[in-house]
Amino acid sequence: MVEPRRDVLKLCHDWLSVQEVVDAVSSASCGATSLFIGTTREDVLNGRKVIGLEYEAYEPMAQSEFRKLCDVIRERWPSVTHVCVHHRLGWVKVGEASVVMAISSPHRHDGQQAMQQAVEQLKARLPVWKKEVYDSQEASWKENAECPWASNHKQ
Amino acid sequence: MVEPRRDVLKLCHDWLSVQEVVDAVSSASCGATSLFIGTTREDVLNGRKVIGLEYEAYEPMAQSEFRKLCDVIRERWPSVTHVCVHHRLGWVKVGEASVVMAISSPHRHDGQQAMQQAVEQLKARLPVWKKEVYDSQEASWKENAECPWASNHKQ
Amino acid sequence: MTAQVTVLYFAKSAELSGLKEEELVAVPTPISSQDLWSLLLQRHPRLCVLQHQVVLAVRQQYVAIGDELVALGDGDEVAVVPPLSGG
Amino acid sequence: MTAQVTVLYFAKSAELSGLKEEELVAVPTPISSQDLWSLLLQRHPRLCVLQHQVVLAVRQQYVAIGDELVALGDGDEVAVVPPLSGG
Repeated sequence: MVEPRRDVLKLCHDWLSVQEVVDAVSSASCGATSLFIGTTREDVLNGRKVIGLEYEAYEPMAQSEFRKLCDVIRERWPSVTHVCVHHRLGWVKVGEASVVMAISSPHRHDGQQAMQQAVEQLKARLPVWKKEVYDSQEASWKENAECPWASNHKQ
Repeated sequence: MVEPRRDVLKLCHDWLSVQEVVDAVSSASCGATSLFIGTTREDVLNGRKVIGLEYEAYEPMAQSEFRKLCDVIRERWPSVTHVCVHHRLGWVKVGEASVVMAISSPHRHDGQQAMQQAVEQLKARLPVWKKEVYDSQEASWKENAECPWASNHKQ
Repeated sequence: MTAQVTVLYFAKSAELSGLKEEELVAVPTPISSQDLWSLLLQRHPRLCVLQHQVVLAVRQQYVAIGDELVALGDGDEVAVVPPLSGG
Repeated sequence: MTAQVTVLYFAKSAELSGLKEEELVAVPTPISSQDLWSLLLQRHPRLCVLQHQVVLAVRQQYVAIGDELVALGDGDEVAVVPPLSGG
């Protein structure tokens, strides 16, 4: 009997619980859970200190792009069991997690490889944007190098 | 200023807290945290159901092998910031995590690659053993394919 | 043929246009994505700073700006999509 | 020369020997790891099921069973290390 697969993207304004994301992918048939947590680093740019990030998303399209992303991942790693991403929206203070992703799989190699690809694809395709906000009140929109139409795009 | 590196191995008899392991590697300079959670799967072997695992360790040597492992990881991925592993000892029920590992790094690629290598090395070198216990009261010692002197060793 | 569509502006494009969303009542269809982008540029000239670093999404599907023809229907959603920065 | 060492048995080797730990009072030194293993096999013949799937640890360093000479000192710890299964 094949367990039904769960693909969950939650866009939320609150603090992210790692345990909640882990629980969302747990499965009796899975020996391995791979996780990735992305956090805003403390950073100083031209003498301005980053104090936080302001996120926004095209929410319904984020959901449909996430489903496509999961389809691509499962095609390449069919053993991937569940995928869960919790992504912050709105204001995120420096030091807080912006994204927590988890993938469960019966064995670890598939899950770990799938995770690397999933993070890559999420940054390349999910319609989500962040603005870095500085202590000088200034702000600037960031661009993921993974996004094909970003000026700093790396192949 | 380079932040002092933390390498922590905790061998413990209690339920593992993922959040605790995440907190142990958190760093203001790290944008990425990679995690791996290993869990006993539900499994049936020759009609016997696995109900749990019994772990033991050569504790002081596990600590010294862990330090060597971290040295090897840091040599290859110098940007790895903190490494933390919590590993269960004693009785672990099916479905509970046996090991939680986290690695923080400024950028995700180094951390993800280092994590794959760290799990591999941990299974190959850490003097820890588990016995699978079945509902028939029987038990059998497991062997990691990563361990060079295991009968099922894979290069 | 023309269509009435909703245009959504995100991130920097919302700042540049000063809008999150607007209705366009008579957009020609079919239309190349390049012409659709030019039409938005005419309305909001400041969007030109995004030139070459932007794509559109039509009915929630990415469309690169170029010769590709897009068929629009009444009520369709068109989004201006600056470089992504999720994660 | 001889040395008094503590031998630790783990996992399957502890079940086979029936011991977690024992003191050996007069182990010749230097000694090859093969001869050290043979000496343990003489004391606990059931350990032979581990043959070719075991290593030793001397002062917490892995030593493959073979011709390598090991120098032992009084109080040294020698461990019998069946295939690992941590994680």
